[in-house]
Amino acid sequence: MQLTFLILIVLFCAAISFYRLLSGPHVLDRIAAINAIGIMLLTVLVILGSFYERALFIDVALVYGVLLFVDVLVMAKYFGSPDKTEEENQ
Amino acid sequence: MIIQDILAGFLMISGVIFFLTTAIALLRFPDFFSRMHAASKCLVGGGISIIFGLIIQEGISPLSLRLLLLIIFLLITTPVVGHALTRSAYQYGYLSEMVQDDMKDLKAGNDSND
Amino acid sequence: MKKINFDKVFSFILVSLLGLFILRVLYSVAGEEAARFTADHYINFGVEETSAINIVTAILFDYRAFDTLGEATVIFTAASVVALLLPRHEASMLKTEFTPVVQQSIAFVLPFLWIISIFLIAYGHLSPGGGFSGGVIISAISILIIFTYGYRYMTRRFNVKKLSLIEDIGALAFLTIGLAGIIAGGTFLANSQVGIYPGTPGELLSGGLMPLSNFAVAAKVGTGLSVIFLSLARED
Amino acid sequence: MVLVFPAIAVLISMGIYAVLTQKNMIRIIIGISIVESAIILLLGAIAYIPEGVAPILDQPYDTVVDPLPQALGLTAVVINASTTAIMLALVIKLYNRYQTLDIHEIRKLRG
Repeated sequence: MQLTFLILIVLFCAAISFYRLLSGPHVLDRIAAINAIGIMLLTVLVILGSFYERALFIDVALVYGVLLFVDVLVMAKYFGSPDKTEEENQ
Repeated sequence: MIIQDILAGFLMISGVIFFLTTAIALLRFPDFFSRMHAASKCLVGGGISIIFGLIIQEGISPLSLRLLLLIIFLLITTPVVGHALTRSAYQYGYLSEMVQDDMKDLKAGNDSND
Repeated sequence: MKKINFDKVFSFILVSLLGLFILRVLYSVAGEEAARFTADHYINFGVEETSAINIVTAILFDYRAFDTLGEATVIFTAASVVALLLPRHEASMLKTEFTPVVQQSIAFVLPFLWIISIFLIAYGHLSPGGGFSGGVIISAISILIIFTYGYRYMTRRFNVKKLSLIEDIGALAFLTIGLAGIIAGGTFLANSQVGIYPGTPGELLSGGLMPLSNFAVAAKVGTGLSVIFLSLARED
Repeated sequence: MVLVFPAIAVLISMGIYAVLTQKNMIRIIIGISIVESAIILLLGAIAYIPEGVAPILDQPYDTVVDPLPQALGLTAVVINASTTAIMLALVIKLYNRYQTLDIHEIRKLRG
């Protein structure tokens, strides 16, 4: 019961952060929102794994964390310098 | 048993408060650097608090060992991501009004080296 | 007054109709109770027949191992095509460098990622994971090395030729594992039908040839995705 | 269970809308990736049975979800990655030849 409540609150936080993903004035704002939402959903996976008493969800959460880390780091590197064509298309 | 429950509940509630702080900071703060200032700290705090609460509730088991591994991983990677994002925002020139810019000389030195 | 773009309006109407049609089809599919003969067989007798706990891995590497061979060939073909299409020094990455903070932290993280990938591969028949997930983590390691320490550092240690050699070794190992089924008296890639060391379900060494083929597929997938990324992100 | 299907329909429609209206080739590839992700989600939704557990049978369970579409989903992920890589390589070739990412410009230069 209390774990269900916990999951609902964390999902509510992710929904608030989703606003920044939709209306970020810049790409980097959206990347920061993606990082926040990713870690919140990872926590939801961990809570579910503890709720069902199955250790295999934690493996999925580990792999998800690794891929989130690589994704955000690559995007931070790629958007790190201003690109002319990117602004012309917008 | 009661102490265990109280400790786990306290840690989980504090983690939820950290997450709420992250969400409100992302929603309300005016510019990118202040958003990252709040978000990068509170994400580490929230995730680690909730997972640590789950460990205390669980006791010693294979599941809690993996959760400990996850805590170490989050503790290493999340500050790195925040640092890299903020750094790339500075290099992009996505800046707000600053009172003082300490990294201006550093950036000029980097450019002359290239 | 903005001019209305008739192309966009027309495609929006078309796409909405398509979405409604897809929704209708999906609900009609969900309504009927289909008999699941193959799934029931896999769920009821899978552990007993293949002695692997993870049924998805049992399907991938035992019941339908021949499909997995084709699936691994797709990655091989994609890596070859990408390496063939892009000659040397064509594309360029944007030149922003990470600070020493990020480089040191990633040097700290990399052994952790190796341990995760080897754990996923070796326990592929006992937990979620297997050759494909472990291979993806291995390719993530090479992506991190390229992005933080630069393209030159990566090619000094592993160039495309070496990675392709490892990929070929993985493919050959998978084919050799398939030949073991013929030697034992079954068909190509037969595993549990001919009873090759079933072991007890739940132990690390069980499931016959399944751990070996996991390692072969992981070598293939990891190096294949690394070759694809190395060809796409040439820095000069 | 019922709520997943509108999400799948919306995702497929969004991807095809992006393919139809966008001019930048990278955005068209992103649209195709969205369609492929929606199809993987569809495979996961079809496999689901109410109150079923994940098909990893470390102890006997009553109801287990269908493992066959999940194995098919793994195949779909692999093919998704391969096709995306080949499309990106072709875009790099086209950019080197025409110095633009706009798909209408490339069509004009053909004649």
